[in-house]
Amino acid sequence: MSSVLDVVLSSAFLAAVLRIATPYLLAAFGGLVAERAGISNIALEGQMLSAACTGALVAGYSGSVALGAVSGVAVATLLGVLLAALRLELGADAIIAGIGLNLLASGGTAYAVYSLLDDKGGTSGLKSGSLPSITLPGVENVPVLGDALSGQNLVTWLAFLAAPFVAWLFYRTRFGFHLRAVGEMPDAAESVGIAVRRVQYTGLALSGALAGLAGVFLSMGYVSFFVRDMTAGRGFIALAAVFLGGLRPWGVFLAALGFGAAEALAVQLGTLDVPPQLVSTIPYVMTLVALALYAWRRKRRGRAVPAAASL
Amino acid sequence: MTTTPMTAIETEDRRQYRATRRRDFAVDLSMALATILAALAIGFLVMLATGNDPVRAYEVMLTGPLERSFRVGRWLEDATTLTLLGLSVAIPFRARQISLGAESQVYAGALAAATVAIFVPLPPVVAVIVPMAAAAAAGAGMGLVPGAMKARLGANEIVATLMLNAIVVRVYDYLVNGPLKASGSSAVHSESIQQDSALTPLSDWFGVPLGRANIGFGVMLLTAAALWLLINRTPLGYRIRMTGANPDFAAYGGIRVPRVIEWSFVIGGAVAGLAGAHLVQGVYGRLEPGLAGSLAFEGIVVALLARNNPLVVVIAGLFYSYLRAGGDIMEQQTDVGTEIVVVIQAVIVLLVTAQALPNLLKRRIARRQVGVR
Amino acid sequence: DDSGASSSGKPRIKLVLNGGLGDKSFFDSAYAGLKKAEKDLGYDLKVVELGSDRTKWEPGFEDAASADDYDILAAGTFDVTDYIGKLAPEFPDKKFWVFDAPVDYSGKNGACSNKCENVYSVTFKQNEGGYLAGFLAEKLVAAKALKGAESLKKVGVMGGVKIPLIEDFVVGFTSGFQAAGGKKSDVLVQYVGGDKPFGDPAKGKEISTAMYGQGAALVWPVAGLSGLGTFESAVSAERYAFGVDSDQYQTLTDQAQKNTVVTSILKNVGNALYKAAQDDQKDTLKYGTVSTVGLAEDAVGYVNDDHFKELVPEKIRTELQEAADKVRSGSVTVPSAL
Amino acid sequence: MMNEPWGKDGPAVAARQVTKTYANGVRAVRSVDLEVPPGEIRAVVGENGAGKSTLMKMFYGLEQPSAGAILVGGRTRVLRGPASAIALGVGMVHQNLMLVPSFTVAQNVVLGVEPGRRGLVDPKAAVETTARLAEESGLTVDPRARVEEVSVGMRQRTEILKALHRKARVLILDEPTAVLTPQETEDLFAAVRRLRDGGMTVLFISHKLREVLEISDKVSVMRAGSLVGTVATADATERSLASMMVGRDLSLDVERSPARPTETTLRVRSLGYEAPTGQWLHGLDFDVAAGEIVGVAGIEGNGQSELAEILAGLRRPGTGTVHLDGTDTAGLDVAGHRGAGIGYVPEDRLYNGAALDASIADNLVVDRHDRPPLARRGVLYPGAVRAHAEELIDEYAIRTPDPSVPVRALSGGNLQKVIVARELSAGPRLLIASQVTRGVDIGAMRFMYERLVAARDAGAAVLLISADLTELLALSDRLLVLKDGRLVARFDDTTGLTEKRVGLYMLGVEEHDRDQLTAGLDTLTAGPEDLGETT
Ligand SMILES: Nc1ncnc2c1ncn2[C@@H]1O[C@H](COP(=O)(O)OP(=O)(O)OP(=O)(O)O)[C@@H](O)[C@H]1O
Ligand SMILES: Nc1ncnc2c1ncn2[C@@H]1O[C@H](COP(=O)(O)OP(=O)(O)OP(=O)(O)O)[C@@H](O)[C@H]1O
Ligand SMILES: [Mg+2]
Ligand SMILES: [Mg+2]
Repeated sequence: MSSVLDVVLSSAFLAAVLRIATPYLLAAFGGLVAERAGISNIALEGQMLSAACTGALVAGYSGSVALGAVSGVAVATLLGVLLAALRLELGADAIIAGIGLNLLASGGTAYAVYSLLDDKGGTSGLKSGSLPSITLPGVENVPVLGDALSGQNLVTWLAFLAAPFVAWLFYRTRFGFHLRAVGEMPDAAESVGIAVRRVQYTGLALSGALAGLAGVFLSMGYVSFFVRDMTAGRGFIALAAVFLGGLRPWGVFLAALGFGAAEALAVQLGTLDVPPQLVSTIPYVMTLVALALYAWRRKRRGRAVPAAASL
Repeated sequence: MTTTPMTAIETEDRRQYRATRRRDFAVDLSMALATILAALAIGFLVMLATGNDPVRAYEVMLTGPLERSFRVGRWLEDATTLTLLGLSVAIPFRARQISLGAESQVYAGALAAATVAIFVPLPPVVAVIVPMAAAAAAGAGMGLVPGAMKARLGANEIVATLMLNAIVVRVYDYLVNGPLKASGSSAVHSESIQQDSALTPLSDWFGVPLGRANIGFGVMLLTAAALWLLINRTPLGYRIRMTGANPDFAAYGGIRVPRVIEWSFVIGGAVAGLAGAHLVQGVYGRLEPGLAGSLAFEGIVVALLARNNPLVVVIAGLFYSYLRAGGDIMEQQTDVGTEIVVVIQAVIVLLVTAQALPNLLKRRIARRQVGVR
Repeated sequence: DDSGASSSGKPRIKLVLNGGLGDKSFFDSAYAGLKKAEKDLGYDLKVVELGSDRTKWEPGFEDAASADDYDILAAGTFDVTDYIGKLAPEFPDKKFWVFDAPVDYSGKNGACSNKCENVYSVTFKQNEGGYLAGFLAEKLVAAKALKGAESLKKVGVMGGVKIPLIEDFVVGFTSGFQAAGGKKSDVLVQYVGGDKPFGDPAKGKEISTAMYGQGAALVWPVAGLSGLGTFESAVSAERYAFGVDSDQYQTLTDQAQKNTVVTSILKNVGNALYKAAQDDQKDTLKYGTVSTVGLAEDAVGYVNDDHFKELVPEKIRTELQEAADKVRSGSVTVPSAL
Repeated sequence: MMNEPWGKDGPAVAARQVTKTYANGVRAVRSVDLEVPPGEIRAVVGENGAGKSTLMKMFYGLEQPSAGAILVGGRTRVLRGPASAIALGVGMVHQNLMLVPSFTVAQNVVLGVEPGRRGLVDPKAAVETTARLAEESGLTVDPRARVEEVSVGMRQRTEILKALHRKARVLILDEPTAVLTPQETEDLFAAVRRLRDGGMTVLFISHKLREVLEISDKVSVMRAGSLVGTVATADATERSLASMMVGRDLSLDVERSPARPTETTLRVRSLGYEAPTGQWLHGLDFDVAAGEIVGVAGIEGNGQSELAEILAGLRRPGTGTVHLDGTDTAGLDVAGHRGAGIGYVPEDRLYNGAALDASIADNLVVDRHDRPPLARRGVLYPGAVRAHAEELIDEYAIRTPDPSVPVRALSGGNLQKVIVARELSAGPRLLIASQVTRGVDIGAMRFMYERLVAARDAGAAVLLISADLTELLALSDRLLVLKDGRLVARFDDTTGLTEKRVGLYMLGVEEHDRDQLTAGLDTLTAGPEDLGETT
């Protein structure tokens, strides 16, 4: 047991937590922005995937990592706008449209990679490079934390900046006010002349961009190539973090970070002689327990709202 | 004044209201078809753009599933599972509970059905029913967890169900690879179920090969009808509907909302459990890893497509399964690759709930009538 | 219509995959072998990908088998043996090749009612490849031959999922490692698992990183595309890796990553299928039987290229060669998980 | 923004041959011609569902006319949404409040026109602006409180402040006074007059004809979607307006025979309650007998809602006991309370009074859906539900084409009738009626008064809670006054009682002593059989 403790307190473990949490954080913030704008973004997974694919392909062909990253984020942004358009212009159900976009991204990326590279697996045959890692000067000298922080990818830093950014956006800016009003009471927002649709489009675009950044991290930071369906369900974990975090920026931050930590722990415990499938349930069991405990505590503190109203 | 006699205007209103309702229904129906056609047209363009022969591809996709009897069987078998899973989420959806838990429930159901059907010797007929009941019970139990967490603690059901899916799928995987794995087999699956527990294949009844389709199809139809009756013809159904419409109103009216929420999860879970039983007793005859494929997720599409109306879920399930089957046949018989098949299915899913067209048409009709008078 | 009878009169092979191409593993390898057969031997090749959704497999095979657009249907993995066992008797005029798993020729459970006399199965002794990998790994760490990792004693194996086929690699590895004098506890074994066990390179990288962190001098990924993450983490950890299934020194594009690859343990499904194609043309392919191929048949082996020679001292290379010969000759039997 | 060109002269707002048909076929407004010159306060009156709100929504761009033209500032305008109306200087206070619940009062007031620079919001400036505005207009609010936690009255005041804040040239007030106290209404009227004198045009909708006569310059009357006429306020009386509205003469007086109370139905002793948010209750003692209407007066937010919800079983009391016909209601859930014979007309019909997207028929059976004749042996009979609805629609004159119409499509007054119909038809032993006539037209109001009195005479105990003192004085046989969660006054005879006098108690200027408050109550603590439990 003490070895587990050693592992958990090591800087390598902390570094792993930061890495693993990066896509969760970004995608979860994407989900949060969309949810607060009143349109559930189930398409996080597809947006990540498209961004990952576009990023690797563009970087590979153009030789510019930056261009690749920007194109990846741009494609995911467009998918966010597309989701908003399907919902707002065509009146499609947001959840179904999101599922449809995920399917589209899965098929579309596979097709793009196959027709460009004649490889059904991914872009590993194309040299596309990674976004730079950043070491703040002097940060290595901080004990434990220093080693964990130094050399983290640019996107990881961005992911951690996303929390204060989204909090600032929501609670300090005019746009954030309008976004929250639109998501909570579209009629009220409309009645004061807020361009509800425009706010929702913008929110979904931002949501897509954040998810896109998460995707770009997967194919241009975590590893340096794209693999078919490489998001592997991360978009849905991010979605869970959105709700687990109570739809609040710092709550979502903690939830996504918690997922990162739990998964890092599962990875570290993976070599123990326990069936691997059972070890890999750790993050989810922990989440479920945390969810129950949190809800129980909140209930005990006596909320006025009945349970059913918290939908 | 107590009762005012009905004025001319009121009579007119009433007539017009009824006419509008009739018209809206007709418009809804024809527009549903029109949206599907529009989606197919976009798929057509996708195929043209990717250098495929769309006419041939569509011919194969749309007629393929009916061409051979075993393909019909494959369609019905797939639709059975898919519809049951669609129904299983439609019920909590009616109570406005966003349950994504069909996956955990179907695997729990499959495990329970298989455990009974493999290990417990039972007389004929009972051997079919008991595993199904066990599956329904296991699914219901798996539904009760997020249901109770939501109802009693207010814990978000989306998170709870997503987490439970992840856990159950992994535990299932462990069991199929470990304790329940058929001994002496290198392939990963359980022992086969006892002969008596198998759901009778439809082939036996119709005398033509119908693949793995079995009387589970009938069970599915009965389940849908029963759920429709439950929702529309029972007090519990009323409570579910009102809880979904406005939980505060329901609570004010004396409905114990937490109970209703739990029931909606439990009933949904039981139905998903039945889907698991269908997979084990009708389709595979044993446990296999990942046996539900992506059906649990696609059940959500089917439920939403049908606006959570149990009878419509059957139609939506048959429709969606037909697309799945047609897409696979298209990939086998034409040069259209799997990726493009997925893209076309995606386009159909994206557009199939678009309501803009029907609404536009309705508005146009309404406006024309104003103009006439 | 799906007759499409070969106008050229060439024998038609239909490769039906319960998964998809691009796995950088046995499906790709099978495809490559059959592609070669198409080119060199005059076959027609068609590929059907059924995807990873298991609900579609059995109907997919049924459809594939009942169409009249092939002469030989090739399919692989344990998951398909039951399907082929049922379909082969229904289509006695067609031939079936099953790779990586045998159909049940005994005809139990209703399958193979014609004793599967039109089915040729070929299986691989991946445990022998694992044995060599484990043997080499222990020799390398024992001799402190790996630059920058001299102080380390441990090695890692990263599997995709814990299924018998993958465990066969692992069991072989562990026995090879012990045969060379290593301790079993120095072999770290971990599985990727999750939603995409063979397609999540990010998770693969994370697990490899953890293994290097726990003191592994080298990691051998047996996890398809997830394994690609291993080479990336090997670069940042400045450690080593083995490739699997195909020569990964060749397929990787990044020089730094190439440099981490000591060798690749080959399991040559493609070669075996190519050979089957050759034999079939000569009418010498033994239908109704399973042929099990391993080191002796050159269906399993390791890459012995310049890079390998550069990294591995002469002495160890010789010892590895000797170990391989012993397995070949049968004087050493490698335990199996199958 | 507000500098869009206005015509030099001509009406400030006008409708020309405007018709509106909703998507479901309901024709709410029929060929209406209406002109309001600048600087006029124009009242619009009409029965529930006459189309007043619909017409106003078209002026504000929330609905688009199906035919005809809307004029603002003398010119024909195409208003695609509120934004275009706001740009033209139109402001509106909506009948159904349009506030963001999780925002504070101040945030709601400034929403859309937030103070601050470069895209940021200055929260302090928002609070200051709101506080200043509240002071100027006499509409007191707590700028920092979250809207979901404040009383309906404060929400209404917030909504008005929101419109005032925008400095509109045309201000539409759709029933702004329904939940205001008389004093607040006074203050609002003063503010409105000031604005009118500054050149603003005001469109004012109310069912309280007395207010209409007090504030407006002219009155337009609508009936069944059409405009039936416009009269100068000086020439109008309540009676004349009422008969224009309904198309025939209508008596406005409530005839109420003296009450004949019998035995005690509701017995409340030492009731205390600690509300998580909102008003606490302290040691309430009172009785309500069968056959009497007991009014509860008080300024909104002094514990009326809490009291009503405790009695209805929606909240659990902290201390004390509640007995209904001698049975302790502690431990009963809502269904138990209903089963014991308690009916409740909730104050906020949109929050929990109805399920807006459910049909009228379904809304009418929530408390009886599992009983014969609607359900038998676990089977619900939709035919019976429909027949039940048709009966009540008929009896309560609910204006709707069909029982399957979702209640969302009903006008406010008709929605209120659905709720009252449901609660009264249950034949309650105790009816708690909270703001029963809020937003209800005078015909319906009279009708509900009659119903309440009839229920009383049939032996029900009625606890009437209202912000409308006129209503309370007109209906109550006895009157209680709540202030800060305490009973401060009890009038056992309401004849001759004036609004002014009651107002003194509501404001806390005067207070009855404890003896008067508890005179004649049998046991002052809990009932003897419950003593053990409460200590
Ligand atoms: N969104 C809607 N969809 C369909 N019908 C509606 C809608 N809103 C209102 N109606 C109908 O239009 C008619 C007029 O409603 P409106 O709200 O304008 O009445 P009102 O005069 O404001 O009544 P009240 O005094 O009760 O507020 C009513 O019959 C109502 O049922
Ligand atoms: N008012 C209520 N609110 C919530 N749940 C309830 C309510 N009444 C009963 N239930 C529960 O719902 C479930 C199904 O109810 P029940 O078996 O009573 O249905 P039923 O017999 O078909 O209906 P009823 O007896 O009301 O006609 C039971 O667990 C029951 O306890
Ligand atoms: Mg109105
Ligand atoms: Mg009952």
